[in-house]
Amino acid sequence: MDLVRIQKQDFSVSEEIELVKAASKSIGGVVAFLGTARDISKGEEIVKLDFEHYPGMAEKKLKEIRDAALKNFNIIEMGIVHRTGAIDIGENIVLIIAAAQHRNDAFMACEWAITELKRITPIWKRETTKKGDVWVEEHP
Amino acid sequence: MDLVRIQKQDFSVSEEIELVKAASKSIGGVVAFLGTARDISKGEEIVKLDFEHYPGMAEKKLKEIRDAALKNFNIIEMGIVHRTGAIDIGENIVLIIAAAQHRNDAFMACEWAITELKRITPIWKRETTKKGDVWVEEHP
Amino acid sequence: MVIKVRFFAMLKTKVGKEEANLTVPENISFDKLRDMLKKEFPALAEFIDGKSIMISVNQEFADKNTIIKDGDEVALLPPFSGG
Amino acid sequence: MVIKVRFFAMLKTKVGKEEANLTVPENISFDKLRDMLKKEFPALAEFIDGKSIMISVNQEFADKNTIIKDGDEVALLPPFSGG
Repeated sequence: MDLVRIQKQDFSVSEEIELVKAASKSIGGVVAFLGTARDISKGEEIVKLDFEHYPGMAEKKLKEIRDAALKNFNIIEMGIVHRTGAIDIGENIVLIIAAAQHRNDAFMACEWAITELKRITPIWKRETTKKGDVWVEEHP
Repeated sequence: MDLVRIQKQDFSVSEEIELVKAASKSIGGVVAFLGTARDISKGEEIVKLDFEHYPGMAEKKLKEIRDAALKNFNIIEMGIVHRTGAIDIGENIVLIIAAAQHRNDAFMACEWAITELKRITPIWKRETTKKGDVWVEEHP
Repeated sequence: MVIKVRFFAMLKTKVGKEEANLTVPENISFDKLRDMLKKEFPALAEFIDGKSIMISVNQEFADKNTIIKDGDEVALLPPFSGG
Repeated sequence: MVIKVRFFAMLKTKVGKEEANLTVPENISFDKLRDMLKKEFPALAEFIDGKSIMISVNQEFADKNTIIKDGDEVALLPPFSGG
């Protein structure tokens, strides 16, 4: 399984962590960020979410994020999985896992990577509320 | 299952996250720190680890950490699990999960909680190397 | 020369299609391409002018210095909201 | 009055036991208790003097102001290394 993926189906956080941990026995700290679909956005009740991505370019950007994280932070491995398509409230959206010898490096790399993902990855979220659909334009 | 526990057996990161996520549908960002047993410590090859805790006091301190995190950070829920007894290389040691509406709060609370855990929780690690056993005295 | 133009998310809705082929002059500059896109897809003119969208060429972010070649894939990317 | 003293990790190894009952005067101060512990468990004197260990009373961190009562559980805690 690829460490960096965009997929329709859900993922297992435990399995993704095992995939990342397989890189080295020197891993002592793993930090995972899991983004989930929450029921309220700017005071509006959300019914469901839909994600669209630019196939090819989105995957390429995620791979660039992993490469840059491995280069710029003292981490051993990183995995990134983002879902696309329809996502219900409470479901998983995105997972970023940073594994390092020491926890500080893992925290820094994970936090940087999710910020960078939101900045450069061509993925778009449509929120369905009781009033209708809207493509989300701002960064949260 | 209690959100804050010390136990001999391994835990599932996915199941622990589900336990924390059950608190609210408004959770949008979950940050998990997973500490694992690495094979090298200060240049020395580690064969295995053993953890001892002060039963009662250690659990009390972990609960205090969760209470303080819920009070001082803008998070919705926190879970803390620490293993005790013998732990092999690569295995899970500790898991801290912080769940919030927004990711920044979850990152801050999770990072604070693991630092605080190391500072105030009466848990001790014994490293077995090829040269013998040693109780670890310093904070990493 | 002919390039392919792709639309995503809200822009796809505005234009009413996912992609279009566009005939443009050889050696067209990036700025000229922006102007042509506004003329060809007037529904998007305000977004292109407002600079709220990014343009990619062959799946890389493009800017004034990007050279557009025959067969290139150009995409109009509204603000991202992944994660 | 009698208190229970518990030892953990490396201190348990040094003393060679997990716990001990210790008879101490009524109204003993925290500092006096430290002195008694050093006398009673000489193997631990250097750790208690070096301040590298913490002392808990009834599973709470204790200090100069802590009052020790009959039946209390005192524990000598070497530096923590959990996490």
